[in-house]
Amino acid sequence: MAIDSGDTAFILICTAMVMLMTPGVGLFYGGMVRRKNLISMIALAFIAFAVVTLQWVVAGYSLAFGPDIGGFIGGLDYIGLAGVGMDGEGIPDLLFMAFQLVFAGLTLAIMTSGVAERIKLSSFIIFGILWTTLVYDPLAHWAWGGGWAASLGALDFAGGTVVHISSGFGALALALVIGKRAGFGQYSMEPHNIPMTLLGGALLWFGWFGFNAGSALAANGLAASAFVVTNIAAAAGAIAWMGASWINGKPSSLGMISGAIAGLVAITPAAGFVNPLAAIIIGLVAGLLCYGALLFRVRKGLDESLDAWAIHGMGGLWGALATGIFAVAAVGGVDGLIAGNPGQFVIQAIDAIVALAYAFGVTFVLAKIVDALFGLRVTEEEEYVGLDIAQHGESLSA
Amino acid sequence: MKKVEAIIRPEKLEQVKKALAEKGLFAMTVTEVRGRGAQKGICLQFRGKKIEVDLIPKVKIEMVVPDAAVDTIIEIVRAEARTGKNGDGKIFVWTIEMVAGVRTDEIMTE
Amino acid sequence: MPETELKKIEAIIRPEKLQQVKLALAEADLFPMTVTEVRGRGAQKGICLQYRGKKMEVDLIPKVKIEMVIRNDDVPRAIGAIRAAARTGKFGDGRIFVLPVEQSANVRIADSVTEDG
Amino acid sequence: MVLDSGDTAFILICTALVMLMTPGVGLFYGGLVRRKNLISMFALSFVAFAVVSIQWVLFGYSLAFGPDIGGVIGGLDHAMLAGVGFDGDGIPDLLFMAFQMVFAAVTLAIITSAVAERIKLSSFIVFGFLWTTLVYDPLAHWIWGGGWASALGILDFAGGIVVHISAGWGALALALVIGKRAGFGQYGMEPHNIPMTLLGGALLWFGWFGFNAGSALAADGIAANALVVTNTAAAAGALAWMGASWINGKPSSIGMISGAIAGLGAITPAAGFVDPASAVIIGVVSGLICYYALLWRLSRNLDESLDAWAIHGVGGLWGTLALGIFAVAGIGGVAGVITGSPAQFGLQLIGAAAALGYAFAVTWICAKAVDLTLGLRVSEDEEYVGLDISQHGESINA
Repeated sequence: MAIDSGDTAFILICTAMVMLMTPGVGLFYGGMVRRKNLISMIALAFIAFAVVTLQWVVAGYSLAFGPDIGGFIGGLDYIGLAGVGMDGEGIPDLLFMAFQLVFAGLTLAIMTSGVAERIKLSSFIIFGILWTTLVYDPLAHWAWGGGWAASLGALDFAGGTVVHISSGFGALALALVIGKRAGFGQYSMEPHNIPMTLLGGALLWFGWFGFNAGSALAANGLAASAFVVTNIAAAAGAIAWMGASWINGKPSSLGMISGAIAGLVAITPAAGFVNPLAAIIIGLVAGLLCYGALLFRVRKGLDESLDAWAIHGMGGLWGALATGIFAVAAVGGVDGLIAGNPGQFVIQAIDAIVALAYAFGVTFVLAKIVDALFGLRVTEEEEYVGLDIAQHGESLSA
Repeated sequence: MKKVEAIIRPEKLEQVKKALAEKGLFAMTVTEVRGRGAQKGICLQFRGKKIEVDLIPKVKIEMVVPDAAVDTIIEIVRAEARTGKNGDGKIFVWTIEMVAGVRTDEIMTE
Repeated sequence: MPETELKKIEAIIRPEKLQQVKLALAEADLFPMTVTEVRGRGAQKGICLQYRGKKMEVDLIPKVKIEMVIRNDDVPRAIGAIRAAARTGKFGDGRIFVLPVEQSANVRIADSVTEDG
Repeated sequence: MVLDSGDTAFILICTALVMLMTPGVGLFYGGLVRRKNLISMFALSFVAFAVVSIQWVLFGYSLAFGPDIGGVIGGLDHAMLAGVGFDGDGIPDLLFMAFQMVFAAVTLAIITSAVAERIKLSSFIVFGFLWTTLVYDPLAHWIWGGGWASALGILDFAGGIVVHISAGWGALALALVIGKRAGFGQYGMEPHNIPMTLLGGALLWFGWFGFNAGSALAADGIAANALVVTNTAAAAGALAWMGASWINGKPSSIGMISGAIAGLGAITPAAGFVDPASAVIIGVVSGLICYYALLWRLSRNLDESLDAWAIHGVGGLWGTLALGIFAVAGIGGVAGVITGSPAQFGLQLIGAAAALGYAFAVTWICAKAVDLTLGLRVSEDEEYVGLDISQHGESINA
């Protein structure tokens, strides 16, 4: 169980890169809201990261990665990081813990899409602690901590189920509970700073290499393969969404970067199991599917405001299934549907559907509870003047 | 000629523009401004402390039109931009003595 | 009309012409001004782009508004300078409005109210 | 032929760093154009990255690094990444492929300088695909893929010829074909967002460590030397350009960051062959000649709008020659003029001249071909309202 300096160097940097994704989400979302809520949107990402950091070292890591209890949750053996030390298998246990921490932090940041421009900050902090404890930690345990999904053989390389299905469908439930923004559907709420969204997208694309390649937990051929398919799926998703939006009008840059994120999401569970050509297909389908999901959401008048559901939820769902379709044993040791193993596809479908239902259901209940006790939403007047002033007492160039 | 200056809620701009265009009132200049009205901004309660938010983002529409069109503009802006709450805005009317084109040498005076 | 009567000039021009207009006005000894970035559309209804058979109208095109308060007898000079510097001959060159000013007070200097009767 | 986890870790991260340079170019250029074209400028970099990502895995990598055909181009043996696997010499072959891919992508992004504020997006995609195939891939093959230039002994550590001469002189040819921006020379087109350009410059400087040090393809002493000379040349270039612009007026921050990029461009080919003292000279000279190249361009009324030619083209040319002057055998195994080996200088001159001529001519032909068939340029009205609205249907603060 020696520490490998190369692997350790790699995962240390990957952890930092994934950390950068959280402010990346803040910038990505911040550019898409109205000017009066920009600071709030970026701040929410930081707050999510800070809250989860503490939750994770106190109890979260143990719930997710502690000794298995009934396939559902981890025990409290590692509470307060007890027994998580400088030794480990290839990389220090502490580093593994930190690498998992930045995933959990990012996941909560993605959820802020569902409550953009109307969440009460204090309620968000409470909701965030509850959500990470009762939704993220169990899901991480199922897939990666030795829970039932892992025993079943469900594959999730870097978090298609744990991160993206959970945050995407969670955001949908949250949006249903908190309700639409005032004026939604009556007048347009145009993104006010697209370059900022593009910058956030750049940081996400960059950090995603740490997210997916780092999930190999070693600097080896598998990491290189994950890196390559990640980039390919992002590029394919960007081109697909841009092309689809081109047919309906202009090839928007927002569509292009959204497509890249959709491709990145979809390749996440599959990154350690598929080859580059499958990544092109996964990315193209993700770009088109998520674009369709977004149009569906808008048509239904659902105010899941910044499309975590359409992009992360649906992209993650597609990626989980695609892993079952395109996996080849030569890459990750498991064959999928095309390579003659339809059983894997069925396992992926079961895992994805259970995770989806659990995330949606529990998020809905948690949001209802917080809403009943504290109120999730700011007052009408606070919403009108914007959360920057109402929640933070700050504003841009005031 | 008169200049009509309307300060309205930013989110009402598209509606107002559209309604004005339907009456053939097309030419306008739009500026993003911040302002406060007689009701002294919006007062938020924040843990017992009061925060007063004045200088709220607004949009200013300026249109120079023949005197006869002023009433129509006021009517349309009121119909489209009104929510009934404080902060719907104000409309001012100015006298314009002369209009000069830049592209052409046209000059219009009273 | 007294020669000292004050007028406000409001000129809406193309943003890229601002530099030249500023220079031309300075050469005409008309220096003080306030400049605002605005968006506007004129009577010719914006610019219509053809896009794959679909039409897309771009109205509210970025413009610059120059405001200056000057003496009545300077008005023709100001209009002349702005026109000479800002004209391209194409739609969208802008417009100049002249408004009466009832009173003008210097913020720095007390008792400097100019009022005309 | 075993993998080294330290080397693999290092190159994985370097690949991600170089990826970040592409949006870095987008920010750098985006701040230099007028407000109405900012989104377009930023989006073009992403589009370049996505297009090249797909081109590279389909056949670009094979054209550049496949088995040599007549010293000119690689064969199609590695098309669709056939035979590019988890194994490799020190690092996985897949990783080497990915590292080369991000170089190809940033090169196309640099070229967008020439067509800023007037390119038709669809034509740029077609042009980019052609250019990478017909200009970048052959040049990469000549120098790095076992082509005639490497057989002669022409050296290019990290892409002074392949990336910077090709992008810079290609941009000049492209600018001549597409023509000036409407109003160029008649009124000022001031950069509208200098902090954005500085942020882009920061990402470039940061990413360049991956670019140059990573080109050692191992985490070793050469990588450390490359990192040190890279930083030294950037600093020297920044100070030199700033000083030169100080003499003519104010020391502009754009001049400072442009000088840094000029120094970085010039040290790129030489980073594995020269010592830090030479890097100071290379950087200072680069800052000065690129500055004067820019002034010359303006005096000739050439609208190579954002100075890829002056900075990358001229800086890369100087760096390629400087390698022949300052190379020290103790570092990269090759001596230059100063250490008594003038022959290397002659070789560098041949390499630079051939690449320059090829890149300029073939770019010109590609551009003409696209212009005659599809039209490179947007209509006059589209240019006037700006590419953000006319090409993407988006605008800032709408």
